[in-house]
This record gives sequence, structure tokens and C-alpha cells, in this order.
Amino acid sequence: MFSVRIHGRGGQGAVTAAEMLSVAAFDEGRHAQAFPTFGSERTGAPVVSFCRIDDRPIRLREPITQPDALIVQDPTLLHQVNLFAGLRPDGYLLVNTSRTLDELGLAELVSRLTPSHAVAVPATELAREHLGRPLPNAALLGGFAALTGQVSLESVADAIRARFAGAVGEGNVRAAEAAYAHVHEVRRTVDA
Amino acid sequence: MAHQEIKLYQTGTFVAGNRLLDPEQRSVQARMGRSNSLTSGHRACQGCGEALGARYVLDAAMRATDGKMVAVNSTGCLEVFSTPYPESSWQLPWLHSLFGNGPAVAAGVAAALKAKGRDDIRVVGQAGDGGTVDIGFGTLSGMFERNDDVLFVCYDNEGYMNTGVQRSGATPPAARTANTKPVGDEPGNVFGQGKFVPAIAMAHEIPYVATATVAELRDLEYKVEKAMTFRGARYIHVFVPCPLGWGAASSDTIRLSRLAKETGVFPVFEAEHGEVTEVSTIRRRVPVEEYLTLQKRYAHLFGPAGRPDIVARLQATADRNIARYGLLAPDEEPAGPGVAQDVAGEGAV
Amino acid sequence: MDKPFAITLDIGSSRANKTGAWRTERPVYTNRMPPCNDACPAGENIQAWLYEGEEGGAGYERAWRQIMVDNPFPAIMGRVCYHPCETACNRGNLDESVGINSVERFLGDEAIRQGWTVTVDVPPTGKRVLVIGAGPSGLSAAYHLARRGHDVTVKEAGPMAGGMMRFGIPKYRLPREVLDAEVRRILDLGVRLELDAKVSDLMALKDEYDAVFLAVGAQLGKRAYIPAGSAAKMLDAVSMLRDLETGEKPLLGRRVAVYGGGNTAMDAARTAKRLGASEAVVVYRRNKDKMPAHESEFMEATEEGILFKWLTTIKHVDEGRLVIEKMELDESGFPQPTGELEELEADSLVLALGQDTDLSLLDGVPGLVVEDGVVMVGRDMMTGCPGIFAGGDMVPFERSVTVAVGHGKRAAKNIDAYLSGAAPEPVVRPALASYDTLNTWYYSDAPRTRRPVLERARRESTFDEVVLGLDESNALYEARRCMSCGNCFSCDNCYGVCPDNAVIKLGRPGEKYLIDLDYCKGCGLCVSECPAGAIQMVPEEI
Amino acid sequence: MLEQIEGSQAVAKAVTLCRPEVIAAYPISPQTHIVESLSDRVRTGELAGCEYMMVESEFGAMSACIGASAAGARTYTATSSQGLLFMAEALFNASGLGLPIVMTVANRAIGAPINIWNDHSDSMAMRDSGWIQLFAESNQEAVDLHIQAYRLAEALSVPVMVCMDGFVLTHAFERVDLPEQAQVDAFLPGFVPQQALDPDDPVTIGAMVGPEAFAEVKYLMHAKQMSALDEIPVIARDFAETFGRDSGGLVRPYRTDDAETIVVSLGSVLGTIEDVVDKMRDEGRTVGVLGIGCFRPWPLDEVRAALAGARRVVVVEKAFAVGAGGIVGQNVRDALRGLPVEVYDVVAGLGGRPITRASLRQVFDQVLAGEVDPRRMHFLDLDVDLVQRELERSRRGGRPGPHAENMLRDIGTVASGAYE
Repeated sequence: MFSVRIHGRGGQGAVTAAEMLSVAAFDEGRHAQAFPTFGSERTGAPVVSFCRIDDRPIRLREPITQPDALIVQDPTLLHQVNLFAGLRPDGYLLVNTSRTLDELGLAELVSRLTPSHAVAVPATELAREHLGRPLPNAALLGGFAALTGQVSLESVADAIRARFAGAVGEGNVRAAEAAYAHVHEVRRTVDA
Repeated sequence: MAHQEIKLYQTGTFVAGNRLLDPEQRSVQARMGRSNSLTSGHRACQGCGEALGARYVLDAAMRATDGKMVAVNSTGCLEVFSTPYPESSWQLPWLHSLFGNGPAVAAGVAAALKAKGRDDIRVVGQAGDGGTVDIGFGTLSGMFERNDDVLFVCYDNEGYMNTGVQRSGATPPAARTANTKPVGDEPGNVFGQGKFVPAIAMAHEIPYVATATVAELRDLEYKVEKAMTFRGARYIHVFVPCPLGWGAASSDTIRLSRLAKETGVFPVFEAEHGEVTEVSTIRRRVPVEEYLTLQKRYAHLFGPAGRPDIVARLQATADRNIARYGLLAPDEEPAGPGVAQDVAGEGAV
Repeated sequence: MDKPFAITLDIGSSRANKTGAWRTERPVYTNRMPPCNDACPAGENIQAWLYEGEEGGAGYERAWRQIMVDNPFPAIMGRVCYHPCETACNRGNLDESVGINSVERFLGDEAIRQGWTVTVDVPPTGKRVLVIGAGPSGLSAAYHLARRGHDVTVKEAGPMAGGMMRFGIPKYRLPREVLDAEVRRILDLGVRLELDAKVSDLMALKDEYDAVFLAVGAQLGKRAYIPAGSAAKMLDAVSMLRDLETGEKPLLGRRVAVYGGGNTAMDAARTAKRLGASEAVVVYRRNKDKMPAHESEFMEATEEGILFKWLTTIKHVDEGRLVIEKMELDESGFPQPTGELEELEADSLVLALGQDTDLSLLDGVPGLVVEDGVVMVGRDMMTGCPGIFAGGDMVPFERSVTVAVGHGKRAAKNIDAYLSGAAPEPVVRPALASYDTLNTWYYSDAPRTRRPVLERARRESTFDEVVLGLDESNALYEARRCMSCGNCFSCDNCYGVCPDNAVIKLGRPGEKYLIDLDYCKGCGLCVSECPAGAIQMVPEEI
Repeated sequence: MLEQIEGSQAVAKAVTLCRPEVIAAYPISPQTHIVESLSDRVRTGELAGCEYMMVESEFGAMSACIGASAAGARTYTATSSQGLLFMAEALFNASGLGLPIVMTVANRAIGAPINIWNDHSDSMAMRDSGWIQLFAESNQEAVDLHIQAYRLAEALSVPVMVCMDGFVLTHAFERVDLPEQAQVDAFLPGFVPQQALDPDDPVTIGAMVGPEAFAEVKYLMHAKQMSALDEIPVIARDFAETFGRDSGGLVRPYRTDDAETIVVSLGSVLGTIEDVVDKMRDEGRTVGVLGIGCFRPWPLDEVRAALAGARRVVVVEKAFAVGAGGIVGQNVRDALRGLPVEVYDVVAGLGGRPITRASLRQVFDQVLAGEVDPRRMHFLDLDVDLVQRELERSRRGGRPGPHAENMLRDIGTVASGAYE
């Protein structure tokens, strides 16, 4: 089982991202379970969502306390919430920022992770570029695909299109593709 | 009168029947074939205004719908006296659910009929004043706001009579009830702000709102029949004296209804889409004392220890109704032969 | 339908619960005496005929036949009756009395127009009855006796039938063709009328008949003693009216004074106007309020320009002038002379001071008692002499056509009983349907209809009928103003207002309603909401 | 058809497939996604011939359903928490009148304090309302139970509540096999009401019944609901035949054969418990799980049969009777009357607190170790320090006594280290 935890703020699409991720996994014939931390979905409030991906039916309903991957949609959460609780040493970290992880003060954390598993991606920037709106969640899924290989970029694109019709869907897909390319490039550089 | 009065001399439109009228022009209650929606053997008190009102309303509605009708009844006297197992006094499809939900249940019935393509079957909801203006008010307002295809009828006897005559939101000021005893500076019920649901119904701008009394049968039937010509939410508030709760003679039920209207205590009118369209003007205006003194619930206002000041306040309330609704007709020329000739065609000549 | 136990019930099953057991009083349909009927001297069932007339159409004939049960002169009554029924009418307390008289006239005229007749529906009794006098009382008696199968002979002293209807009432109030038509209808029943057949000795004739009804009226004008000059022209009103009827036109001069305050005085004054007098003045010793003339006669006279000298007596009559004395009323309302004299110009003086009866034919009738110039009768209209009955103006009672007609009817009923040897039908007079027994809310606002009247110019110069009839729609309207006091008129209110459906509407002609005592709880709503007061509560016996 | 879909959407789809004729609902978290979706489906015509009533309250919603059902329409509503309680009066009325209304309860805690998260306090508060209560373990089962619920409700003329955990299921995206319309139509024929408001055959529904017959009416109601215990397995079997998967039924044993310890629970937490049990089985512990699919009527015989061989039964439930104890636990004890089985009440997941494998494992281990007093309720993951402080404070405030002492002793003895 592969578990993902997504941190964002209300309105940024953290829940949608988890759901689309589960759809992408489902498209690939896998079992997936996406669910939010529940409750007051007020704009701006910290939001956490979860996604489990497995080859077997998933019965487990507890929140993900030890994620295999962590997606941070909003770096301003870094110092407000204990984002990294339970992140395994071989886990993945994808942070939406136009800066570097070092610049965000995450050098110490990153140093405890596998080098190619911690990546920053300017998802908001890419979304603004390709979608025209600063909604980073689809782009982050593209980055996630490149970072973890749990789902393919095509499945992510299909899931995005299933959720957003027309131009919005295509814009999101382009953002996802751009993020995918960005992460892919970063990892290639790191691995190299 | 809110409707076209038939000036047929002798009794015109006031009595139930009038053999001089074409049968089609007589009241539903005058017909041998009336449906008697609420039939004999019910356990209402002698002279029950609510029993009378319910039959008037439902028979008229049954006629208007050619018997294609369903009634929904909130908890209250009417429900209790009509359906103690194993005997029912109803002669139409009838459902009782709860005290506070009559309008919602009726709306549900209407929705079901619509879904089934049977909106030829019409729905009448009915409740006493407690079930309408108090506990059922939320569901009533919801029904109005959604404009559900229901005629809701409130039989207002101004108190919780079923439970032993307690005060309701429709109990008038100064009236004695089991929990507004005539003691203290303001004996009887307090002078509150009032809760005149017909006006609240009008504020919902529903297609049709009317008030009526059991004293003016033809007017009541006219309003029920008119209400059935509309689709959507309709509301009729019927004034029904309660001999038990009001401390009145059982034979005075209709007289009291008449006096309530003639004093201005109870304004009788019609409204469409939130606007008053017709008022029943006062025919023989009388002071409120004539109405009050027939009822023991006001006995503490009269006699040596009486409260003329409170009677004056009640008169002022009636006067306010008269002014607000324009209940005094401009002096009309009495009907003479000229009028008779005008309407000669309506007579059984 | 698979009905769940107890939660779901069969409709109408409560009829198994007989709530009539709750009752301590029960409503009972009743018939009270309508004040109009109560007041009618002719004993008409006015409420009943108005009820029929209200329906219009075929109802008119039924209404007329209902009148004819009691009174053979609807068209005459509708003109000359002073309608005490209207005075008594409860509707007068509400707005104005029902115009009963005008409806009656409409029905009477309609009967003449349509040629409606009545028949004798019983086999001949073989009894012979003599009626003396063909005035309203005699003709009424003859009519009722004939309809009861008796063989009736009317002996009339005068040349024409009608009595005071012809010789006392001017034709502008009662056109003669109307009178003739209604008299003719009576004769058509087989009544034998002998004119110019004055009976001067009753005892000589009595044995030829099984019973006799005396109805000779009061034909003799009273003459007060008034000092008069030799050229003074004085005559009595009865003679004047009679002469006019028989074709003699009295010469009255330009200015005519009429002495008296009764209806005859009004008729005399109005007739004088029509005969060419430029001025007719009624001299009466009391004031208007005390005047016995009927209000309608007074009004019509006033409209025609008749002048009135109230509180005045005539002291002396001379050619062209009267000496009159002013009077004043004392505390008891009686006029007292003041000694204040004045003159009044008058070419003639007509005395209208009342009439006396010529009782000479009664000489020798055993047991018959005469007091104050009139014949004493019992409630059965029989004189002190068995088999001899009397009525009309010759018995002590108010003198009017209607009273006379009533006497005729009552006498006929009692003569019938006398002849058959049976006790007369008991007279049951139910309680009066007084105004407070009604629920007048239910009567729609409908002031009475006024009969059209002949314009003044024509009234002053001709004997055309002054008061005209109602047309049909007005008559119908007026009939429908009747409140049917004390008697059910099928308004369905009791059926409508019963909260327990305990009034059964029978819905068949003549059958109205029944109280369903299985369910009647005795609330009394039907009683209080009966417009006509035709239901009453009576205690249940326990 | 397999879909990765949110639980609420899946349920809305299932309800749509059942062709309800009247839906009356009032929004309340976490039921909202269900009724929003149904509103869409009615508006788009996907759910044709259905009146969607936007009522003014849950009381109005249930009342409208009562009217609609009495008029012979297949009706549906959904609610949660306070909404269910606001319906309370009408719930009893619907069952008393024998109206086959189907309702989804997206289970949520009841205030005060106000709390929007999941537990079973709402459904449990209404357990005696005369409604059949079915609990879904997953969204697949939620879908299947709705279809079965209509069959059941209409077969018996009894209202049915399908309970699914709020947020945990309603807001979870997971794989669901959504049936085809034709399959549902075959399984669920059109609604033929036992009684209806019909001008051609008028009846009086909802009479007043006095002491002379009330007990009999209630007995018959009880008998009718008990007959659901026979009907539910039949419907589940039919369902399996039509749709090719097991769903529903009264109870669902999981690895209970030879189990000395059986965990009884209901709703979505069963999966988590099964994971824990699998792990314990791997370690050689003879542990099993009994899922309660139908809580009302209470399948006493089936529960007894399933648990009779165990030595210990641990009931994990998301509600409790304040001042008394476990609710399901009491029913389990009733089923085991006379058998030598200890029953442990574990109250967990109140107000949305996560029920983790670790916590469950810990309490199961404690039960197996004999460290839990079966006479007392155990609260999973209770902040013992906090309540201890508060209890001490109130004791100082002048309310000492043996029961208060017992509470302190309870948490002192059994709850140590319950919360990491």
C-alpha cells in the first residue's frame, strides 16, 4: 500500500487532488481510497487530505499517520502545522514553491530523506501560466507522478480531464505536464 | 361580501339553501348530495364550530374537485374527535401524522401525486390554530415559500382546546384560558403583538389567502372553490368558535362568528399574491361588547368589577382592523326594484 | 387495500356511534302564527300564499288559490283593504313591511287576466242558506257556503251586488270591472243572487231556509244636528257616494267642506274634487293623529290637494259659508270647545260622521239582541236566535270590507257546523311569531317596492284608478321580501348548520326536514339559525 | 460498472437507480453531498418522475416523506445527527403508520458540544423509533444496502434507515461497483403500497388508538419488524444472485471460526478492525470479527450463534448510553444471556476521533491479557490525564460518592497509556 498525505488550505484543491489521484490509480486498475480530514471547509483553513493506493481492496479507514508521500500545496503551512509527522525516511516530499527547499529552511529535513525524494515544484506558477489561475493541485499531481511513479502522467491527465471539462481541464493537464517535466528534470539532475 | 352576492330578496345569499335559487347557485351545504366529508357520530362538543367549519370547507373542496381530494390533518380536537379507533367520521382519503407537520405532510402528498401524474387529485391540509400558527408554523411557512400545491386551512378557535383550553398564539388579548386566568393587572391573556397568520401568509405572496367564518357559509364556500382554481400554496383561515373553550352557548357558535365579523374583531377578506383583493364589509356594525358578553372567557371584563378600560382596548383593536382593511362599506343605495330587475334573470322566475 | 389494524379505519364508520344519546333537549319543527295572518281580519294565510307567490310562474296561481281558501276577493282586497297585515308585519322592524296588499292585488288581477276560477269540490249537502245583503260579508259567506256544498240564495235590496264595495268606495279606488269580475266568480259557483229584493220581515222567510246569514251592512249616514240656514246645502257622504254610483251627479259647488275624519270623509272629499270642486276641505274636530282614516287614504288625499281643518267643529251652516269653532284637546285627548269662532267659505257641506244599520227586518226575531244599533253575535257569529247568523257592518266590530269578508268566512264555517250538527272545527292559534323569534340576519336587505300612482293632474279630474298595480317583477320582489315568520320556507339553514349532520333533508315536495335523533346532540344551532323561528328546543324527558 | 467515486455520489446514484418518486431533504453535514447530487439528478432528468422537495427542516423532510409515502410514492430522504433528532417525532410516526420510507443517515455526533464529525450517537438515539437500521461497512455496501432497503421496506411496510459513517464513507472516494438500471429494476419492482390515500378507495389513516388496542398495535409493529430478520437474509441472497456479490444480511462473521476472542462492531470501522485481526491471527491469536449489518431489528439468534463459541467478546462502538453503558454491548449481552462469555464495551471514535489500528490493537491485547474490567465501559484513546483532572476538580467541588470514586478508579486502572 502506498499512502499519500496532502496539505493545503481550503480552496486550493487538496481534497480534489487526493480524489483525482485516487481516480488516476483506479484507471490503472488499482485500488485507491481518497478522503479528506473532515469538517469546516472554510477558505484558507489548513486542510489535509489522504490517498491510499494498493493492489488489494483497502479496508483501512484510519487517517494516514505515516505517509509514503507528502504533498505540500502551500509552503506557508510549513511553520504552522506539523506537516512532516510520520514521513518515512524513504518517503517522498513534494513542495509547491518557486524557491528551493533550502530557501524554505527545509535543508535539515531534506537531508534525512533520499536525495531524489524531496522536490520543490513551482505548481502555482505553472498553474497560473497554463490555467490562468493559481490553483496548484493538478500540477502537483503531475509532479507526484514524476516523483513517485505510483501513477502515470497519462492517468493523471485522464483523472484531471474527468474532473474538469474543457479548457479548464486542458489547462490543468498542461500544468500537470509541465510539473511532471519539471520534477523529472530535477530528479534527473539530482540522480546525475 | 367578497363575492358576488345574489340579491335575491327574501334571504339572498345568506341562508344555506334558498329554494328560489337555481340549484347550481345554492350552497354546497344545501345539497342533498353533499359529501358530508365529516359525517355523523363524531365526538365533537355540541355546537362545535370546528366540526362545522371542516365539513363546510371539505364538502366545498370535494365539490370543486369532483371528489378527487385528499385531506391531511394535524393533531388537535378535529383529529381526535373524528378518528378514535375503531370509528372514523371522515368520508374522504384522510391522513393524520403529527401536531406540527400537517403542512409538510400535505406538501408531501401533493408531491407524490404530482410525481405520479395524478395532480388532478388535490390536497387540503387542515389544522387548528395551535397546529397552524404555533407548532406547525415552520412547516406552514415552508409550504408557502415552496408554493406547494396545497390548500391549507386553519380552523381558528383561538386556543389549545384539545388539551383543555390553554393559550395559543392565536388567543386574543384579555381572554381567559386555563393558563391565562383573569388575575392581576392584565387579567386574561396579555396584549401581545398578535400573530395574524393570514397577513403572514400574504407576506409569502402565495397565490391565494382568505379569511372566513362559519357564519357566512356562502362566502366560505366561495373562497374554498376559488382557492381550488389556483395551483400552488393557498391558505384559508376560518374563524370557528369553541363553545367549551369560550364559555359560550352551543347554539351561539354561528352568532359569535357573525359578531366577530360585524364588530371588526375578525376581518374577513381575500388576497391574491400578497395583495388584498376583496374585503367583506360590515353589514350591521356593533360594538365589541355584543360579541364579548356572550362569552364567559371575557366575563371578568364586565360587571361591577369589570374592566371598561380593557374593553375599550379591544374595541380599539377592532377599530384598527376596520380602518386597516376598510371594513365599512361606503353607504350603498339599498337594493330596490331597480336592482331586482337587474338580477331578475338570477331568480327562479 | 390491506388496512393495518386500528391505525387505518374505514370511512364513515363513526355512524355506529349514536351521539344522540348526549342530548338533553331536542329541536322540533314548529309553525308559529305569522303576525300578518294574526292581524288579517279575513283570516288569510298570508305567509302561505306569499310562500307560493315567491316562486313566481305557476306559483302565482297556487298563491291565488291559497288566498281563495279564505277570501274570494283578492283583487278587491289588494285595493281596498287597509292591510293591518302590513302594520303587523315583522319586516317593518327590519326595514319596511312587506307590501302584502300590492302582491295580493297583483295576484287578484292576474287571476282575472288569466280567468282562474274555483270549483265546488264537495257533493251538495241539500241544505239551503239565505244570505241577506250582497255586500262583502254576505258575498263572502255565500262563497264559503257554496264551496262547502250548500245551496245559497243572496237577497240584495239594491240594484247591484257589492254593497259598500260598490256604493261606499269610489271607483278611483276600486274599478267596477274588478268588483264585477270577483262577484261574478262567486255567482259562477251556483250562488243565486236576487237583486232589488229587500227583505223586510225575516221571520216570514226564515222557515224556507236551514240557516240565515244577515249582512245588511250600515247604509244610513249619521246626521249630526247642525243649525243651518235655509239655503245651506248639506248632504251625507254615504248618500252622495251611492248616488254617484247610480248615475246621479250631486251638485256640490266650487268649495266643498267635508265633516268627519274617517275613510268615508276622505273618499267624499276626493270625490268632490273629481266632481269639479276647486277646493275640498276636511273639517275634523280632533287632530291628525286621532283621525280614524287610514294613513294611505290621508296621504293620497293630501297629494290630491285636499285641505284639512284640524281641531274644528262646525257651529252653523249658511249658504256659501260655515261658522266653525276651534277646539283643543284636553288631557284625556278629548276635544273641548274654545269658544273661538271663525268662518269658512263652503258651497256645500258633506257629512261623513259614520253610518247606522237599518234593522227593521229583524222585528220579531226571537232571542236576537240589538245593542247600540248593532246586532249582538257570539264568537260563532250566531245571533241569539239559533240558525240566524250575522256579520259585517251590522255587528259590533270595526267596519271595513276586510272585516266583513272575515265575518262572512267565519259565519259560513259556523253555519256549516250548525247545519251538519258537528262541532265547529276548533280554532287553533299557535303562538305568535314575534320579531324576537326570528333571526333576521338571514334576510337580505330589500326595502319595499312602491306602487306606481296616477299622476296628480289625472287624479283630480278623473275617476281613473289612482294606485296602480305592481308589474310581475316587482310583485315577485315584494313577495320575496316575506320573512315567512314562524314557518319553514325551506331555506336549508338547519340542514346546513348542523355540526353533526343530524338534519335530514327530505327534498320531496311538501316534505322538508327531519331531525336525525340518532345523532342530534341538541346543540340548538338549527334553532338559533332558523331565520323564521320555525324550530324550537324542547327538553328531553329522562 | 466499476467507478472510483465519492461515497455520497455513489449512494445518490444508487438511490437514483431505485427510482424514488419523492425526495424531501434538508441539508446537514455530512449528508449534503448526497442530496446535492440527487437534486442535480432530478434537475437533469437522470432521475425522472421524481419530485425533489427543498423542505424547511428535517422535521419537514420526514413529514413530507410521510405524506408522500402515504400517497403511495416511493420516497427518500437523508440526514445526519441533529437533523435525525429533529425528525424524531416524525420517525416514530412513519414507523407507526407503516410507511416504507428509506433514509440515509450519514452518521454524525450529537451536540452539545456541537460536533460535525462521525460517530453513531444519532442512529443509536433513534434505535427504538421503529425503523429498521442497516449499517454499511463500505461505500459498496452503502450502495447495495439502499437497493436492498427499498425491497425490505416495501415488502414489510416498514421504514428503513441505511446508516453510513459521515465523512469516513460519505466523503471517501473509492472503487464502487454501481449496478445497471435493468438489474435494479429486476430486483426492485415498482412500489405497490400496502395502503394509500386514494379517492377511489378512501380510508382514514392515522387513527387515535386508546388503551383498548394500543398494546396490540404495538405488538403487531414489533412482530412486523421481527419478520425483517427472516426477510433480510432472503433479500441478501436474492441480491447476491442478481448482482453477483455478497452484501447486506444480518451479521457478517470474519474469521470467527475457532476464535476465542471476537470483536463485534458495525459500520466503516470494521475494515480497520479486520486489518488488526488479520495481524493478530498472523501472530497466532485466535481472534475474529462479527460485523453487525442489521442493528434493528436486533438479530439476537444470529449474534448468539456467531458468538457462542467465544470466550471473550469485545464490542467496539461509536456511541454509548450516557449514564448506562454500551448500547450495542448491552444488546450483545442480551444475545449471550446464560453463556459463559465475557463482553467488553469499548467506546471509540466519538465525535470523529480517529480509530487507529494501534489503539485497537492495544485494547485487544489488554483484553486478552485480562487487564480490562468487563463490568466497565472502556473509552478508546481517552485523555486520561485530562478527565482525571476534571473529575478531581468536580470532586473538590463537593460531589464525592462511590460512583464518582469508581469512575476515577476505572480510568486509573484500565486506561493508562491509552493515548500515545
